[in-house]
Amino acid sequence: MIAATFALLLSLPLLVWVAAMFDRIGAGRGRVVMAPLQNGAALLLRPNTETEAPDQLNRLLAPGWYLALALVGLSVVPFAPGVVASDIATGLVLWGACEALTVVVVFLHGWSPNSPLPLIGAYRYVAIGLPAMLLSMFVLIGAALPAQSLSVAEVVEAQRDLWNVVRQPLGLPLFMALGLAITLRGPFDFAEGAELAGGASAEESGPALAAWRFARAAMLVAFSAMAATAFLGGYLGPVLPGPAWLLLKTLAVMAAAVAAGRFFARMPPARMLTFLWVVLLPLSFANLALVGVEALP
Amino acid sequence: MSWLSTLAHDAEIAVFAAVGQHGLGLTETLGRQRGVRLVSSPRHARVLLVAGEVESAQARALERLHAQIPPPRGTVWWQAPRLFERGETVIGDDPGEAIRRAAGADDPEQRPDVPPHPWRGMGPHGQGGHGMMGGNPYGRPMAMTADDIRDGLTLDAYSARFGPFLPALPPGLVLDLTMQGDVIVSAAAASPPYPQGPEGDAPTLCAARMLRLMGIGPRAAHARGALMALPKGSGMRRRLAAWLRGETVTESPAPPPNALPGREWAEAVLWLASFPPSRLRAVCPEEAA
Amino acid sequence: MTLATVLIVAAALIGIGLYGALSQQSFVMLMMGLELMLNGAILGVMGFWAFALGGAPEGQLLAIIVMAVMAVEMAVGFALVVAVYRKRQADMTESLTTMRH
Amino acid sequence: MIQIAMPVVLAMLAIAFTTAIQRIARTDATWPRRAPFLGGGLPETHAWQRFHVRYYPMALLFIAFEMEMMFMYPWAVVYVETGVKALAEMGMFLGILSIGILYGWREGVFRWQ
Amino acid sequence: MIDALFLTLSALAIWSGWRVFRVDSMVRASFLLMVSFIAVGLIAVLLAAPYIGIATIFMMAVEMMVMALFMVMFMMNPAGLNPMVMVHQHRFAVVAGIVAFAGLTAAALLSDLPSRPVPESAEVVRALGHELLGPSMLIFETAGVTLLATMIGAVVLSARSGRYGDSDAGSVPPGLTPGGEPAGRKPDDGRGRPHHHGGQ
Repeated sequence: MIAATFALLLSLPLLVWVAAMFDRIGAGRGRVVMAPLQNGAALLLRPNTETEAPDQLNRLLAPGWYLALALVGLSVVPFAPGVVASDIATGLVLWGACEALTVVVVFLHGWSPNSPLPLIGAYRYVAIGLPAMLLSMFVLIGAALPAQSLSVAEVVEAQRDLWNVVRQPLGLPLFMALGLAITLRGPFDFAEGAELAGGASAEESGPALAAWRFARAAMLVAFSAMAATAFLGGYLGPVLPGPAWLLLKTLAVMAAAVAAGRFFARMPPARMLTFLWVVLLPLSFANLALVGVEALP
Repeated sequence: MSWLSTLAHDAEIAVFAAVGQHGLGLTETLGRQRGVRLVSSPRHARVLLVAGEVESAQARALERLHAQIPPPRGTVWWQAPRLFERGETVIGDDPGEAIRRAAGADDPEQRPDVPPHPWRGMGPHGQGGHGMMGGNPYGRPMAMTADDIRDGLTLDAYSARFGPFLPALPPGLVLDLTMQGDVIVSAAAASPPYPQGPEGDAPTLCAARMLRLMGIGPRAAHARGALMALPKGSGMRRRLAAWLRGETVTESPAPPPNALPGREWAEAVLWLASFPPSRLRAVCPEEAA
Repeated sequence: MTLATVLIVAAALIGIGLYGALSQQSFVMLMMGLELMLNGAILGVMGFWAFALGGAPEGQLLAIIVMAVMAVEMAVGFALVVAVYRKRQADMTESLTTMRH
Repeated sequence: MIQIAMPVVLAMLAIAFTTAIQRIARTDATWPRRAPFLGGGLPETHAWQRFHVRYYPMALLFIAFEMEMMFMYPWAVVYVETGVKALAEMGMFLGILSIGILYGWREGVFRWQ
Repeated sequence: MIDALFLTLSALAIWSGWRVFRVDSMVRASFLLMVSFIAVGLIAVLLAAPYIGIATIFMMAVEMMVMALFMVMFMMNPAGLNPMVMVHQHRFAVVAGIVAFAGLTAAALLSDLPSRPVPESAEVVRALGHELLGPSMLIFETAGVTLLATMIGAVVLSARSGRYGDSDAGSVPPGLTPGGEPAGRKPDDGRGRPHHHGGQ
C-alpha cells in the first residue's frame, strides 16, 4: 500500500508531462517534448496576480484541492491484484465524491478573483458539471452491477472474461463526457472556454496558473486511469505485467479524451443543459437497463 | 532557481494581441510564428503586441491592458503608431525578432497607481464601505438590484464596459453592457469595430474565428456537428455553413443594442462572431460615445 | 472513540445548528442552521448504529432517510425563497409574517 | 481507519505542494494591475453580486433527483443476488423520478430562465 | 491512532459548523458547512460505515454547491465586502443552543447505552441493499414518490410563468416603512410575458 502510494506519486508528474505532450500534438504545435516543461518553468518565474478584493484563501487553495481530488481519485485505482494506494471498500463512491467536489473546486476557482469573466465561467460550469456528474454515476453503477461490489478491485476482477467496454458499449462514451467536464476540455469546457477569454483562469498568472494547469492535467490522468479500470479491464491483459497494461490503457484513454476535446464543438450552455438531461441522461438509463438485463443470473 | 531559469530560457513567448485596424489578418499569421504563443488574457502574457493602428481615443484602454500584464512586460507595435513611449515599432510583416527582444524588456506601468475610488480607512472597519451595501468597499461600489427582462427576479445588475480588446468580441467593438447573471439586459455600442479591409471578411478567417469560440480547430469542422452545436433560429448556422463552403456572407446584423439584450453571454459572443466585421461596423454608429 | 463521545460531538453540532436556525434573520441562513442540525442527527444515528445496534441495516437506512429529508427540505425551501422573493423582493423571515397574497 | 488515512494524507500532500509552488513568486500589485480584465474596459461595480443564476429550477430539480444515488449504490451490490425483483423495483423507482424530469422539461426548466 | 483521527475530525466538524454563522462571505459559509459534513462523513467511515460516510461527502458536496448558488443569489452583500451581522433574538438563540447541547450531552452521558458493536465481518453495504429490496421496499418506493413530489413542487413554486399568467403579476415590494411606499421597482404594469430567447 505504501509502495503503491510511492509509485503513484512518482508516476503522476511523468503522466502529467505526457498529458501536456498529447495536448500539444492535439493543438498541432511543434517541440512536443520539451515545450511543456519550458513553458511551465517560464510560468513559475512570473509573478502572481492580485485582484481588487479577492477571496485570498480560496484562491490560494483551489489548485491544491483540484490536485488533491485528482490524487485521491487516482489512489483508488489498483495497479495490480492487491496493489492499490487506498484500499477502500467503496472506491467507486469515493471517486464519485471526487467528481462532485471537482465542481465545487472549479466554482471556487472562478468565484474567488472577484472578476466578471471568471465568475460567469464558474456559474456556467456548475450548470453543466452537476448533470454531467449524474451520467457518470449511472455508468459507474453499471460497471458495479456485474462485480456485485463497489470496490474498484472487484470491478476489475469481474472483467476477467469480458471487458466492460464490450459488455456495456454505451458506458465508456458517456463516462468520457464526464471526463471532459472534470478536466475542463472541449465541448464541456464551460469554465475556461474561449468565449470568456480564459474564463475561470482569466485572472490567474504565474505559479498560480501553473499549479492550476498541473492539477487539471493530473485530473486528466486520474480520469483516464479510472476509465481504463472501469471499462477496459484495468491491469488485466496477457504477457505484459499488470501495471504496464494499466499504463497503456490509461494513455489510450488520455489520447482519446484529448482528441474528443478538440473534435466536438461547444454548445451554448443552455443548449448543452437540455442536451444533457434530455439525450444523454436517458442514454445512461438505457445503458443501465441493458447492463441490468445482461447481468441477470 | 538557476536551473528553472535555464529551462525557461527556451520557452515560448506568451503574447497577448491587441488587434487594431487591419490587424485581424496580421494576427492570424502569428500562429505560424515559431516560439510565440497567443494567449487569451493579458494575465497569461509576457508581451503586449499591438497589431494594427489603434486610435488615440482608445489609448487609455490600451494602457490598462498593458498594466494588466504582470511585470516584467514588453510591448511591440506592429504596423501601428505608438501611443505611449515604450516598446519597439515594426513596419514589416514579421514581428518575431521584435517580440523576442520585447520578452527581455521591463516596461513601467503607464497608469497612475490609484484605486478607482478612495477607500482606505473609511467606514466602520476601514474597508471603505458603510452599512450593508453602501460606500466603496475596497475601492468599488457594490452592484445594486434592477429589473430583469426575462424571469422577473429583481437581482443585482452588473454594468461594465467590455472591449475594445476582448478576444471574444470583434476587435475594436466597445460594448457598455448591463448583465444579470450571464444574460445581457441592456447593451450600447460605444465604439464600432475597427475596419479590417477585405481580408477581415475572408470566409476562412471568419469561420476559423467562430470555430475557435466553439473550442475546435477548422479541421474538425468537416463534421456537421459544429453546425448542430449552434442554436437554431438566429441564422448563425446558415452563416457558418456558408463560410465553411467558402462563400462570403453579406447579411447585415440588427444593431447590437437591439439584438443583444436577452441573449446569454456565449450566444451573444457567437452571434457577434457570425457576422463579417465590415457588416457589423456598418450598423454600429460611429463615435456614439 | 466511544458512543458517548460521538453523541457529544453530535450534540454540539445540533446545538450550533439550533443557535443558527433561531438567530439568523435571513431565510437561507436559517436553512443552514437546519442542515447543521441534521448533520448532527446523521452523526448520532451512525454512532448508535455502530456501537449499539450491532450494525443492523435499519440504522444506515435511517441515515439515508435523514439525507433525503435534507434534500427535500432544501429543494422546497429554496423554491419557496424564490417564490417569496418574486412576490416581495425580500429574503428575511420577518417579511413572511406580513404575507397576505 | 486505514481506508481514509491514505486519501487524507494524499490531499494534504497536494495542498502543501501547490501552496509551496504559489509561494515562489512575489505578489505585489498596483491598482491598474488589479482591475478585472475586460479587454481594456472598466466595470462600475464589484463583480461579486446577487448573481442571477439562470438555471435555478434545474438546480432544485437536480438535488431532488440526485437523492436516488443514495439508494442505487446498495442496490447495485445486491442486484445479481436478488435478480428480476431488483430490476423491477429499480425500474419503478427510476420511472417515477423520470416523470419529474419529463415534467421539468415540459415546464422548460432546462432552459436559461 | 483512530482516536486521534476522530478527535481531529470532530474538532473540524464543530469548528467549521460554528464558523458557518460567523463568516461574512456566503460562499465561505456554504462551503464551511460542506467541510463540516465531510468531517462527519469521514467519522462515519471510522465507525465502520464506508458507504454512508463516503456517500454523505458525495451528496453534501452537491447540495452545498446548490446551497451556495442560492445563498449568493438571495443574500444582500453576498461576498461580505461590508462585514455585517444579521441576527435577531441573539441571546435567546445562544441560550437555546447551549441548553440543547447540555441536554443532549447529559442524556448521552447519563443514560445506560447498550453496547453491540458492528461485527468485524459484517458486509454493511450488502446488508443495506438487502434491507432496501426486502423489508424496507415500501420505504424505498415511498422515497421515490416523495422525491417526485418534491421535484414537481420545486418546479411549480420557482417557475415564473404559471398557467394563469405570471406569478409575480400584481406583486408589490415591501414598504420601506410599514404601510409606506413600496421600495425598489414599481408594481408590474403588465409588460407582458418574458422573452425566451434561450434554450434551443
